[in-house]
Amino acid sequence: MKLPKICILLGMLLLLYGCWNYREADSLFLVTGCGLDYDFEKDRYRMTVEIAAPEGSGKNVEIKPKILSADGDTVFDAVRNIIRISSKRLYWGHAQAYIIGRNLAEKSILPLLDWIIRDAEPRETVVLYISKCETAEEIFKEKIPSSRMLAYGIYEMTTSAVSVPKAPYVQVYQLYGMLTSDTGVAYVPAVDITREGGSFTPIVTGAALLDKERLAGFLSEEDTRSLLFLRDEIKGGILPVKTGSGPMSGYLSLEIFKSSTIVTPVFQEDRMSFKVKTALEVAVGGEYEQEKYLSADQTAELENICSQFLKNKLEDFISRLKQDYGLDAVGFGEVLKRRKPGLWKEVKSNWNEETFRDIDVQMDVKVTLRNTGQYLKGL
Amino acid sequence: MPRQKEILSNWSGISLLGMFMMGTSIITMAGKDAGMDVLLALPMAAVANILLAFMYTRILTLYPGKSMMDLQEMIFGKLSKLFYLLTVWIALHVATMTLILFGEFIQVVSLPETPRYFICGFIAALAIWLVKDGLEVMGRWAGFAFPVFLLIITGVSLLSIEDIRLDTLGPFLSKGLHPLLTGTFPLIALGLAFFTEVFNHLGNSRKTFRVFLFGILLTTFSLFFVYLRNISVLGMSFTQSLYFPSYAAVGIINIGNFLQRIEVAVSVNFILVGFIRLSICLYVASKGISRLFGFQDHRAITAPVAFLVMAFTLFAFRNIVELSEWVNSTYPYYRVPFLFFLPLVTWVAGEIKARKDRRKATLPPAL
Amino acid sequence: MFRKRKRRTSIKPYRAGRFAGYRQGSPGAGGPEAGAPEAGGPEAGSPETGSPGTGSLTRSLEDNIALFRNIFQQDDTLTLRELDVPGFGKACLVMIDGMTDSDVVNDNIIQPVLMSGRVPVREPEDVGQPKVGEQLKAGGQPEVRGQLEVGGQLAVGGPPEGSRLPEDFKEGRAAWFQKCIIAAKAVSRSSDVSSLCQAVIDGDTVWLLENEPEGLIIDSKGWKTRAIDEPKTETVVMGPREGFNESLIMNLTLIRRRIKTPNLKFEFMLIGRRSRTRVCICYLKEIAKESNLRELRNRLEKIDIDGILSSSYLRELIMDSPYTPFDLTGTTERPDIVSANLLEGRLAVLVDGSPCAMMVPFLFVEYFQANDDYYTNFYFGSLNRILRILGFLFTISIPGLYLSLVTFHHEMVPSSLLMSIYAARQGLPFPTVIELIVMLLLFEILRESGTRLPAFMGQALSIVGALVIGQAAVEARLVSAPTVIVSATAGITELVIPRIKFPSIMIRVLLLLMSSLLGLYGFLFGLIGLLLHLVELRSFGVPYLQGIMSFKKQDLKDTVFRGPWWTMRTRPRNIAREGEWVRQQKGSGGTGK
Amino acid sequence: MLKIAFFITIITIFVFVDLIPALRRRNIRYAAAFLAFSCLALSICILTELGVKIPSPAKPIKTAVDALLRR
Repeated sequence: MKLPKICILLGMLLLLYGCWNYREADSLFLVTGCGLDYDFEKDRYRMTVEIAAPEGSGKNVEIKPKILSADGDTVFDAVRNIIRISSKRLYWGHAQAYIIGRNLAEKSILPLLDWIIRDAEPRETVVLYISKCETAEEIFKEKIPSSRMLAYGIYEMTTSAVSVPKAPYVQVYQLYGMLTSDTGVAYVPAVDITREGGSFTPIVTGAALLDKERLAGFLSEEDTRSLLFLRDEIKGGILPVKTGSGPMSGYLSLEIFKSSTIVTPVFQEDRMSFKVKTALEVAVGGEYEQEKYLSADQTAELENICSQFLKNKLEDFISRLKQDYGLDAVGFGEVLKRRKPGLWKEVKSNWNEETFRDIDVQMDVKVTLRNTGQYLKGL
Repeated sequence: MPRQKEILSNWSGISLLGMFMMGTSIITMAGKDAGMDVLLALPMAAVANILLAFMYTRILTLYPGKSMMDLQEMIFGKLSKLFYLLTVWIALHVATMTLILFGEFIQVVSLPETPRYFICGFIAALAIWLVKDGLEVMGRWAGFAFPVFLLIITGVSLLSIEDIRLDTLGPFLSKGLHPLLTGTFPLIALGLAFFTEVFNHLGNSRKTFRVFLFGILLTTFSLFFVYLRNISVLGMSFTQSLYFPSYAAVGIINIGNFLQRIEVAVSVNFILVGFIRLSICLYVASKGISRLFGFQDHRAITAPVAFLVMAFTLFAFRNIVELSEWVNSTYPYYRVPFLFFLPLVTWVAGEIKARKDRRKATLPPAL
Repeated sequence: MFRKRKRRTSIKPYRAGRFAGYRQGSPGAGGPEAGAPEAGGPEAGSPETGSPGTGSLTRSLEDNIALFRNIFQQDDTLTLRELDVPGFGKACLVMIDGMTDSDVVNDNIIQPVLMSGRVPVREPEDVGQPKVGEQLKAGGQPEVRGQLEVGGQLAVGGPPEGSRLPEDFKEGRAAWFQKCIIAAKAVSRSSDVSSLCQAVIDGDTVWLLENEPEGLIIDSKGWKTRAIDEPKTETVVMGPREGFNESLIMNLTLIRRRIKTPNLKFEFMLIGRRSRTRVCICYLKEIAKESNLRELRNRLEKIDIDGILSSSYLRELIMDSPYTPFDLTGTTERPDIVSANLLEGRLAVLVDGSPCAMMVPFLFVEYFQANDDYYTNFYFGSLNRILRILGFLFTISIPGLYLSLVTFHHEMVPSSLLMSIYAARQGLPFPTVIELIVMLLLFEILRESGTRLPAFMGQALSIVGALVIGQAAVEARLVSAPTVIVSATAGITELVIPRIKFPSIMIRVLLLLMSSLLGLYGFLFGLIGLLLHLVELRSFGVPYLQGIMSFKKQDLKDTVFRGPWWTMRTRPRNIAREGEWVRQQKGSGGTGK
Repeated sequence: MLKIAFFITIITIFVFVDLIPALRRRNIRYAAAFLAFSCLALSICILTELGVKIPSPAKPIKTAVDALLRR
């Protein structure tokens, strides 16, 4: 009875040899990133993709970035229309950066987000950016001197933000989670172009704040850092602290080793407030006015100054968040929802518009100095 | 060709049970409609499963070595054919669902152009081979595959520790008890009823309940960790909006830019457990059909039954939308008469018959 | 069959002549075991058994000689040595040149026979006991000769009168020669022509006497055999260097020398209608499972084939699942491996003329065990075993995995790697799957030609192989470099376990084809099928995969890991007899444990 | 078309594995059951390929369950 069993396998293989999804790597173009815009005049989406295109022949094949763009009625249509230009199918599994132009983002980011999540090829771990330029196309269309993939460069700038917390690292699945939460506030990294020495380089800077699906505004790098502090997303990096006033005086850089932020709702006499407790463990990475902080007492004093500085920053950020945007980007609403689901149900309908603007936030920042680097005594 | 009685070892039994129960939940996260409460629903369902296992154990041990169908034949005589028919119906139905899910999963996730029947054909052929080899081989196969399966689950879950954010959990029971109940019900493994045709082959019938218990606990633990991982990694809303949350959750793993893109591990797991689920259904269906026609051996009928299942996959559900709606809202209730009331009736009748038999045995004959 | 077994108990010394006896018992002299099933016993005298002669000897020597000449027509190796024995008349020795030991024939047969007429009369009480042999052994012939010379009394006119040797002549003159004259260690009488012929073919000398209807079969087997040296295919770093050769008896000695217990049993059988090959089942009586032994005997007895030239013939004839590419019997050329297997309760089958012993039952895990594991440090042994397992997994899976990753699941390959594969594949004429199949095929051709090639041509082969396939093909952009790397890796890892070569080639190709259909899913289906096949296999009733993935601590000691000897207290499960699982009593050995 | 070919192939393979041995052993009832089921499967396949909408039992069951539970 074994021979027939072998026949089963062989017969099926030989008689029905069809490989529907068999695709050689060289029959595809790898997409490394894309930009999506909306042409309001033509009423069509405009997709710009960066692909890895081979150049040269024989043994000396080099992979170089190439920019293609096409229009389409929907995002997917635009994606497919590119094939007409590229002549090969695009492969999205390795795309890392998806950029939405500001014009489109002010209307909605959903067309792109929906396609990323729904289609099997783009991964859930990619990063969606919002361009500070009018269109995303501009970012790609700038001349790039190197053979590096622009989109990968942008993506790496974001992932390295762990040590330079100036832009958030928000992957698409996290973005989806934020957008579908009850508050519906989300933030994604923002891209801009810097002009340095005549060449244009894209740079990831700050964050874009989203209200539901629409762009609400851009946060500066400093505000982004505050936001990340409040959301407990800081994993390292440098915190410059200004300890004095005047030019060149008293900037002190602290290297962050550990940071944790806990938000708890507090109820006092019918008034809801939030207590934000941030604990920081830092080391002095570099200082200018050395003599000042070397004894044990002085260390404590330094800790106080730093705590106060950070506290001011954060409070300032929250108040601006409340007044300028009226968007709960910090996630107080989520905390309330987990702690007091009953109360949340009552307030959630106009949380961002009213309640959030009203709440008090008590900041409690504690900076602990771990060491002062290799230096015992300054110059 | 009469073969000697096949004997399942305890571990084989546990593996078969565990893999059958994980079957589709591992990939579709049955009960995810309950929201956060699904994490509470899992232990509740486990309690219900253990209660069910009591009943099934009792059916199996009333007359050791007799399966439920044997028992039905003893009790109901000719009428038992009706019982077989119902069992065959539900077994075919579950097999069809499993097979479709296989095809849909592979198609949606990675091979969009490959026709579904082609994928299904391969799996069905393997399942025919396995079922024809008999229960003992099936058990040994599961005994080998189950540790691999558990290893993958553990490994992958350990890898995603970095992405787990426990503070996203909660609130629990925010919408009252109703979601909890609707989440629990699909998780109750009424499919355990199929094992009344399998566990009569256990080497030691006194350990039947222990096998049930261990299998259920192992499954509940594994599922709990998988659910916990999915929810805390993806967030509840994203989890609920996906057909295959586990696949997405594992796709997010990225350790040092090196260990990433390993979601295929989930596919491997799903195919291993789904394969056993399909084989068990096929086994029960072909056994029932061979009993309906009065055949000695189910092996000769296995292949055509599998063809039938393959044919059903062509029209039973148009697409995964229909399938997932059916699986989530209709199937948990639809299966109750087949998988709960049928064994219940058999059990009660069997209990009565066993009492009678025992009395007969103790009474002096012909007084 | 039973006759052999019965005979075994009565004959003590083992050497080439140990078999001389069993053939000459006339057919049907079964004795008490006559009712036992005898499947085509070779000496049944049927025409196919290969013994052309039938019937019995006549009293006329001329006729008998003519008979032999007739049977061995056109066979010029047949040697007839006619003698004139003083006092007895004419006699004739029939033998085959090259099969007999000339020393034995000259010194132990011809000389005593020629002298027999002159032997001084002995006391009757000396007669009837095989003193001659012993005497010869102890003192050697010169003593006899000396005695004769000194005595000088030549007993001419040999026809023995009844008064001289009364006891022996009652049984006939042949018996007298058998018992008193011939100085060979096994001598028997027969009048059956077919058995006499067979004896001649086996290398014995047949002694015919004028006016005597019985011939003597005198054990004089002797031929050149290969020396005992280390098997070429199974070398060992540390450990015994002896290997089997083509002589069955020699091989049995090698085993006997390692296991010195009377419980070590050797059962002989004759298989092959024409080749009439001796086959020996060895086992340890107290450990081996009786049911396995019965099954093995049964299966061997059922074999009906005209020739057995190697133990591999038997292996295919007795496999549980004849179509599987996997070995269901173990095979080795090393006596130490056979002994170790016997001590685990396995049975070994040795075949005359083949240096390969066959062992049953054979488990899958034994592919990964090597005798070196046991002779070296157990950490090292375990490491090597894991390497072998990895080698097997790599060799079956690498081409399939590579194919499915680069043609179906691009998302799983790291971006940078995909880019380089992408660059390497630009402008190549053939699809990856064809490239892989061709490259794997080329590797197998290189390997196969390397095995059969004389050593001095090997270099040319490797240079051509390495240059043409490795470099030129890539540079000419016929195949991509990654494909060459992948197929070479698969080929090299295949050689980690030479024995599992064929199954791994087959599985690899199947997995490759499956992968080209459905990508990783096809690959996985292939693996599921492979596991299914392995699970359904049994070797003598023992599940083939037993011992792998077991959770019992004791089972793991000698599977994936080679545990230290003091931990291996039990034999592998299901192989030895029930209740005979304990290898070491608790607490014995393992100082410090 | 490929679908039907695929079905026929698989069925043919098992004809060799199951049906012919059954016939050889004069197990007419096995053979009949085999043929009946295979033909049923094949005809379903052909019907769907021809575009005939075979009513799925899932739909009426779904409406029935919905009616029972969510009146």
